Amino acid sequence: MADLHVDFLGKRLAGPVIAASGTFGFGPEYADIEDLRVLGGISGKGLTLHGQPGNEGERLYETPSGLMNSIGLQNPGVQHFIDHELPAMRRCGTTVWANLGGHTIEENVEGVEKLCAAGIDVLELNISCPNVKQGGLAFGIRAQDASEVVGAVRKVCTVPLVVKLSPQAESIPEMCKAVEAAGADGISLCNTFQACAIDLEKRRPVFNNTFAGLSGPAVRPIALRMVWQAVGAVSIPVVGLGGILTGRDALEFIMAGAAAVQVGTANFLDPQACVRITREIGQWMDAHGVKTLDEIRGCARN
Amino acid sequence: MADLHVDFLGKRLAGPVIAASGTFGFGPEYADIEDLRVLGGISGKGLTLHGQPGNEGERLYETPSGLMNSIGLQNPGVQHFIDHELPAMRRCGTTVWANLGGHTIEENVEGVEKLCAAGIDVLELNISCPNVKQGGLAFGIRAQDASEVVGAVRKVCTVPLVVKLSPQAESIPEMCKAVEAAGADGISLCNTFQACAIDLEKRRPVFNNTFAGLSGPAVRPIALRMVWQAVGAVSIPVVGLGGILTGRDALEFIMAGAAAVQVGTANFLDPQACVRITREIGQWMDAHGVKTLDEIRGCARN
Amino acid sequence: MNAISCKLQVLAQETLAPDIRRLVVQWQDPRHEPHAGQFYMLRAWAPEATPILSRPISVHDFDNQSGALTFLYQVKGEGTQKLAALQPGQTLTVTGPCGNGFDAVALAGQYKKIAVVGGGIGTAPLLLLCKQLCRAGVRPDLYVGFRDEPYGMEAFVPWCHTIHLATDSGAHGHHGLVTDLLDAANYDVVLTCGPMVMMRGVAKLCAAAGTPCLASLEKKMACGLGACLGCTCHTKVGPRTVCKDGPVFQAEEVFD
Amino acid sequence: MNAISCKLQVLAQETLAPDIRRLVVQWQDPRHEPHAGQFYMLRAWAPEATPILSRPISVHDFDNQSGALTFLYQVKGEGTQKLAALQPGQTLTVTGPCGNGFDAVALAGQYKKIAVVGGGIGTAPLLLLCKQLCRAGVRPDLYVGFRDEPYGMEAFVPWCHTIHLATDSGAHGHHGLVTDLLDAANYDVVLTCGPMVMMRGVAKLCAAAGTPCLASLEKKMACGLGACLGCTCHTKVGPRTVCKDGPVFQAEEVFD
Ligand SMILES: Cc1cc2nc3c(=O)[nH]c(=O)nc-3n(C[C@H](O)[C@H](O)[C@H](O)COP(=O)(O)OP(=O)(O)OC[C@H]3O[C@@H](n4cnc5c(N)ncnc54)[C@H](O)[C@@H]3O)c2cc1C
Ligand SMILES: Cc1cc2nc3c(=O)[nH]c(=O)nc-3n(C[C@H](O)[C@H](O)[C@H](O)COP(=O)(O)OP(=O)(O)OC[C@H]3O[C@@H](n4cnc5c(N)ncnc54)[C@H](O)[C@@H]3O)c2cc1C
Ligand SMILES: Cc1cc2nc3c(=O)[nH]c(=O)nc-3n(C[C@H](O)[C@H](O)[C@H](O)COP(=O)(O)O)c2cc1C
Ligand SMILES: Cc1cc2nc3c(=O)[nH]c(=O)nc-3n(C[C@H](O)[C@H](O)[C@H](O)COP(=O)(O)O)c2cc1C
Ligand code: FES
Ligand code: FES
Repeated sequence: MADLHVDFLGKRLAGPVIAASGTFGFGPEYADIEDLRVLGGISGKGLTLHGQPGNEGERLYETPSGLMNSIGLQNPGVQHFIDHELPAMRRCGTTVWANLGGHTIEENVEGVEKLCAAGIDVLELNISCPNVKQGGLAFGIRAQDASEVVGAVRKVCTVPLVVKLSPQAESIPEMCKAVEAAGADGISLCNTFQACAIDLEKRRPVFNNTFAGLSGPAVRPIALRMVWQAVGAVSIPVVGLGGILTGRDALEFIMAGAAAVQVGTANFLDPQACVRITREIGQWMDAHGVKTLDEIRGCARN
Repeated sequence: MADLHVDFLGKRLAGPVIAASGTFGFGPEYADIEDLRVLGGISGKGLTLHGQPGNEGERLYETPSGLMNSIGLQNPGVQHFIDHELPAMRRCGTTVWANLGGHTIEENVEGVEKLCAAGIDVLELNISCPNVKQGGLAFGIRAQDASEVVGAVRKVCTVPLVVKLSPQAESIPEMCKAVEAAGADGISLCNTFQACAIDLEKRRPVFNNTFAGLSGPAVRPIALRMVWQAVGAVSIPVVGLGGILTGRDALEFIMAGAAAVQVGTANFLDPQACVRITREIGQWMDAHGVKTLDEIRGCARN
Repeated sequence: MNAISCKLQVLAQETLAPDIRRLVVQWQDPRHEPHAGQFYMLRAWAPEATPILSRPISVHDFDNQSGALTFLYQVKGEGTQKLAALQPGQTLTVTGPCGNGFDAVALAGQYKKIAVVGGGIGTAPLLLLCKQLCRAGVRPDLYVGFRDEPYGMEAFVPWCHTIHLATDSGAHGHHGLVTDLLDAANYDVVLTCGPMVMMRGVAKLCAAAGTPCLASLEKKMACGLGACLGCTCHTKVGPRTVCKDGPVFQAEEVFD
Repeated sequence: MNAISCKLQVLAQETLAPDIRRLVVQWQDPRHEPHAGQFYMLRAWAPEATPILSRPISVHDFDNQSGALTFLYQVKGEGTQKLAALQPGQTLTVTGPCGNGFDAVALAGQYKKIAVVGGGIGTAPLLLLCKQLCRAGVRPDLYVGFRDEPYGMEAFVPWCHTIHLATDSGAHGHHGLVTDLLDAANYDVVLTCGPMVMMRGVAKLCAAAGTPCLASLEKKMACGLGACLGCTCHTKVGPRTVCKDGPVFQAEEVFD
């Protein structure tokens, strides 16, 4: 049987599949559905320092092989998470990734301090959030803006710091280099793709914010391209995600050089997706005589 | 019956649906399949000044609701087009859009001069092509590069100049403003999305160039977002495309403000797609008491 | 009582009205049995097939002796069309039981006079509700509204004290709204499921009469597990997931 | 002779071997009749359904009296699986006839001794070819190779002068390659369709013998009309579309 573990920034992940933020609650929701101990980790719902109620109006919309969402970062806030959700998340038997996205640098710094003090395994900094001081332009668009927030967070982050990139970044390679230089320990990408849908009968956008985030199999080939670019741009580990639904999909990301993968929308299509994908990766490896993921990681680049 | 015509840069288009470049040959290929006179135009296969044989290796690959292609701009060259393909294209009974993509500014300028002299209705400048002088970075990534090529072409272009944007542009709004300022009469977007696929058995990218272009329904929500942004950024007409397969899809683009739409990949899924989509738009308009496209163009923005 | 995900076999599928189907499947996990007002995410198609999301459908009936689990649903779009194509012996994937549902034992313990008010396909979750209330000692009064032709009513007869019917067309029962028939002051509690306008009307009557009211809501759902926050309802006590905190809410918390 | 796009009705579907089907549909347009070596883009699913591309399948047989159009195909992946699910009376969308095909009349006029060489499912386009050659006055010699069990051979008997069979397993006919059987010097022209390795072998024999050879190629296709340039073959005389300039090429132009 193939050895599926991943050594990731000093942690030993049981497998290469991590549940993606915003699609898996904080973990316990899936506890009776699949064995969470085979996962590489769970990235919890994106937090903001003070919590927020999320968006009004439509939040979900189906597109060809894709899903649009406009949750608006509904979350209970960092302190509530620490007090109420984190303990149960810890009991899931896998690494705890806290996903944080603040609207100012200060909020991010304060959130990271609290989370690190509370005890998490990995801090995943979501820089797709609008930066209120930059007129709402997300931190993740321009390398300079990302650099600033990552640099500030780095100073206070005592656990591995993974920066989650937006596909709307002006240039993926430059963004990757900037966050590496600013002190990121790893990169995950990508977040959802900014997209639009219009309700013909209402003659208005489906979502109150006009745009919403697209995820799912539809975006996979673009996400894989960005992961390929990221791996080529930096020497820190890259966690790949975007539309992964099968073990074969995940293997494409790993062969492109991803250290591990995350699975988001697929959890809705199949609530056992994370465990199934892990199993399918193992089956492919067994069938091809591949003993460890290190044997094939990045092999498509040669 | 709804009036489907579109007044576009001084031309009267019979309908809002234009066949997209690279998916419709030069038109005659579809002449026995559907009545081309109901189309708004045909954008021919992308030309380069001297022609080129295109890429080796895989050229097509299916993805969830999408198609990847790596044709590599195979084309017979501007002069061959003028001598051999243009006459038949003119006989299709719709407007002739020559799609040109050169590898240097000089090539683009020379191509445009020849095409305008030969007699075309619209020049669609494809700036997704790699600019050899910029180390292969496409003209369509940075606003400054696009500005230069559009400015140079503008001086010699005697027909309406539509600039076709790449979704890889660093910023769609800035790119739109730059090409408008440089003299574009209109904008079309978007071209294919840079994407990647890996062949697990070969442990190599499917395409020789590693990346290829993704099109089809999968990208539609992202393309619609970009069209929405473009319409908001400029006052010249915007032609929307990306994944349109039905009349309803096309109407979303028109309600977002597109002057007209193009249909590409859908021609492969249904060779009568252009005419069917035109008909479906008309049926929707009739069912909703909409008499002209002007009544609904951009209505979702209010 | 958490949700699980598994494949189930179809026992039967029946057409009750042109667009109404009754689907019976074989539930297999006695440790996770559904109760009234809960629902399942149904998927009769592969993970990679369309539609991308599974479809939430309420438990219409459940026989904990045989494990027969019944859904009553309206064929609307692609998802329910694919459900309607299921034949006995075929399998589908389900996730559930989801949501809080109605606690029939507690309700029957606390309230003696119970009205159950349904509209159209919103009657689907009410059969098991009436059954469980009846078994817990309170035979409820049922008020139901349909557009034109009622369906599925025979099944309610043994479990209800009275059945009051209204139709928009006047084809059967009262010609008008089901809310015309309900005097909320006669009841200790009102339990309702149906179109939002109807439930809003019921809530208003209950508020005026000071009668507690529980309403079962619907929202688009992705996970059904409280994990995606796609189905949030902004209630007076804060944002709540319809799939996990609901679908049953105090009417006063969700209606003005 | 250009391609058209239309819906056709299925007349029959038959299983010849575990993974081999014969599908008969009703062609309706006498102004666009197919000839040997041409193919159609088949789609037994909606434009928005998967797989995204239609599937190219050669004309196996065509009866211009009745319009019965026959395909012989191997079930490989999702596309051909969906074709295999077609039942008589159902419809599918086709685009065609596509490609240059073989000009049987010209060939029979120019050459007196013709060998037709096929391998596996590559025999599909050869039936109509043999028929049309025979009707044009030359009864060809047929050379066919299969892995193990041949299929569809009865239909060739009336139209061929001799039939030479080889199988990889030796279960039938010559134990070995079909190219072992062919002496290209005996023929004025060789026409071939099958796996690339086989056709390359045939081309080599023909080149050595100085015998002209035409080969029918396969490439992934999107449009089938010469419009997308997805199926380009880089021949010695420049890039050519397999779907429109081909699928039949002079072997010397495409093989080294
Ligand atoms: C908790 C819950 C319980 C339900 N129980 C039943 C039931 O017992 N019987 C029944 O007939 N219907 C029930 N519904 C509604 C049912 O889920 C929808 O009719 C169904 O999802 C429609 O899917 P479709 O693909 O056929 O239609 P489409 O209209 O194509 O669906 C498009 C999208 O809208 C969503 N959607 C459409 N209608 C509704 C709706 N009313 N509520 C939530 N999402 C919707 C779909 O899930 C999908 O995401 C319930 C809904 C919820 C939330
Ligand atoms: C001109 C032409 C004529 C053909 N005639 C026949 C025929 O008469 N009978 C028959 O059984 N097969 C024929 N083929 C091959 C047939 O098109 C493929 O077997 C079929 O497309 C496989 O589709 P799938 O979805 O079942 O398999 P998949 O393997 O899932 O297909 C994946 C992709 O590869 C393409 N593909 C797979 N195999 C081939 C192939 N051999 N050639 C071209 N593209 C391929 C598919 O079209 C699709 O784009 C022909 C191919 C061409 C180009
Ligand atoms: C409903 C939903 C909610 C999401 N919420 C978050 C979030 O809070 N923080 C975050 O970093 N990403 C969030 N994402 C993005 C996913 O984590 C993931 O990056 C994206 O969906 C692409 O992966 P996928 O195609 O596998 O879903 C969310 C995605 C979805 C679909
Ligand atoms: C096979 C193929 C070839 C293409 N060739 C060109 C081209 O030569 N020039 C160009 O500007 N766009 C080209 N495109 C892009 C299309 O014109 C269109 O911008 C893109 O496919 C998105 O639209 P769609 O989703 O409707 O196909 C090509 C697309 C495909 C699929
Ligand atoms: S549907 Fe995901 S939280 Fe309710
Ligand atoms: S398949 Fe499009 S040119 Fe051949």
